[in-house]
Amino acid sequence: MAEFLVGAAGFVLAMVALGLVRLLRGPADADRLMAAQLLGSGGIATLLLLAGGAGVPAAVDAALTLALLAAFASVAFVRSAPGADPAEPDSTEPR
Amino acid sequence: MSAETLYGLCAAALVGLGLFGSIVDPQPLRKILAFNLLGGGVFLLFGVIARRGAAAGMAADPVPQAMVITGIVVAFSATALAVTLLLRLFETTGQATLRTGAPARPDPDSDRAGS
Amino acid sequence: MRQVLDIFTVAAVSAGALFFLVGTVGLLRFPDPLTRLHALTKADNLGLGLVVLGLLPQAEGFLAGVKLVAVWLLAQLAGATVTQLVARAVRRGGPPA
Amino acid sequence: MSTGFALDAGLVLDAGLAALVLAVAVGAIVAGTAFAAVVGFVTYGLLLALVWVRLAAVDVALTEAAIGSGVTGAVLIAAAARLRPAEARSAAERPGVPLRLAAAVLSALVAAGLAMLVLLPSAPAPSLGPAAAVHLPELAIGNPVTAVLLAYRAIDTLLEKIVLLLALLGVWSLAPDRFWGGAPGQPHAAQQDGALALLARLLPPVGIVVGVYILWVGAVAPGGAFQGGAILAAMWILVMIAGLRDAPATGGRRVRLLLVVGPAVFLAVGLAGFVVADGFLAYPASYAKPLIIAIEVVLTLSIAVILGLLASGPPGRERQR
Repeated sequence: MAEFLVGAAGFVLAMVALGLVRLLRGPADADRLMAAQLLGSGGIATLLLLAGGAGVPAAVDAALTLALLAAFASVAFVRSAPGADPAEPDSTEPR
Repeated sequence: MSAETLYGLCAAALVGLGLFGSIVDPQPLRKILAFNLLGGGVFLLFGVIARRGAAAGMAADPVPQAMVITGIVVAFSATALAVTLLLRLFETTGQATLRTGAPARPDPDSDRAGS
Repeated sequence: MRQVLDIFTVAAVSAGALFFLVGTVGLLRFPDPLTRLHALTKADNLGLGLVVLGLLPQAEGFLAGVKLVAVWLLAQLAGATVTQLVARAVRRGGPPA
Repeated sequence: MSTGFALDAGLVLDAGLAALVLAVAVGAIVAGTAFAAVVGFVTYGLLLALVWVRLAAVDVALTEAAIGSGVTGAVLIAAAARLRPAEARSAAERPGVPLRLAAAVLSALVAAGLAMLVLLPSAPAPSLGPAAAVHLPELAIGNPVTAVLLAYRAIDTLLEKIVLLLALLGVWSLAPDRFWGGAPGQPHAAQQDGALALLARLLPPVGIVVGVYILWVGAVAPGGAFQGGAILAAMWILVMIAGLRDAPATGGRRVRLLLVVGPAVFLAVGLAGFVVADGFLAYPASYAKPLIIAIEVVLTLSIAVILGLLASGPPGRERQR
């Protein structure tokens, strides 16, 4: 079982690594963020598989931390993009 | 080749890359970023040394690991300070350049542009 | 029993890995940002979800299993939020190219 | 089931991961825009966290995931977005070919020298592991990294906290005089509904539990004050970015107290070591573990507040009195 899990971890990592082509090519910033997001999910999956396969149970805690912070980059992006109205367009809140 | 050697070579290349980027790239933000890349490489070298020093039932020597943890925290505080300096430079001059003699706006303190 | 659980693990993890493949292909091949976002969510939700499902029988004890599910739920929450935020940013930036 | 295949699968994974880290690093250096470079750097941090797990350094992986990738990434992304108007102009100041060539040669030499060190290791490999293991039972701390950070090399950790405080003072001192003591930046527009507000309401309670768990488990397994504090800081930053709570005035008494309580308690325990134990930062044998835990708890609080304020930037408003 262990070798299967390590192999699966390598496969998932290779898959999401291919997605990084979007990081270089773009074209939009949103596409780059998507590639980073995909790598984030893939990285979490890889850590979980390694925790089981390579016998490092604490790797689950690292995955937990990554999952907590998975949205961080995108949140920083949408809240600091210049010219972007900070309020969401369909927000009903009076300003 | 063992995994430690692989990561060690990777770390050496990262240090070279980061050094190159921090010298050559004209944008200060990207210099900061390249310097962090370099730092990552140095930390990784420590990790390889720690892994090779596995002893006494530990999977890796704890002392280099502790130094890396301290290093990551200090690198973050230095990065935050550098980024703040850069943003302040941009606010006062309207530019983000390290070129000497770049024209500055008059009376920067009374203006809050860029916020 | 052990063997049945192992087969279950192999099947679910393989299916999850397949969804990561699908998500990557979609991210690379789909023509505009919103459809690419759609592909991304498949890897986020189903890929990671199936991997976690597959790992559950291998978990040592109840609490380890709870932690695995918590990782998945957190990633779900982050994925859903990011998808919303990025989609809005794309829409603000005009019609997708 | 052969174990040979398991080793091979692991080695293939390691080779792929190392290549991937290098590829992302090259991408971050050559990327066309600063934003692409920063997103590349965020993924670099994430991949490094995986590498740390492969190097059996999960404590470092946790730190890298929380600080290296998470909080640093947020700071750099925000900066890249703010600096975009100045980007084209400053990117045009690319140095000439001779300088670039010289830099390339220098970097290649440094990398080659380090690679030599990696390929020609000293045998036996130097290790302080046995020395660290000797006193672990006395300390009753199961995680050797925590023992190094808070007992053997506690002075490093104490000084590192001082560095964090100095960096924060440096950031604050960049504000115009009239803003001293005010709240950082401009408040983010509040959002009562929408995806971001939902995330900022749902995630922090979970994040606080996880942060405390990581702190607590640090005594026996990977984790500790840095990692827990960074997670708490990230949750606080999220709430501020979403506009649910404004950043506090940097001159407020509560904020200042939280900033110094960790280093102060650490220093007080260290000084008490002169009286009740063998010297500075020595712990009386039977109280080592409770003392270390107490120091870690207050340190976590201070680290969280310092990191959160570092990420918020210098004061940008006059202080409300």
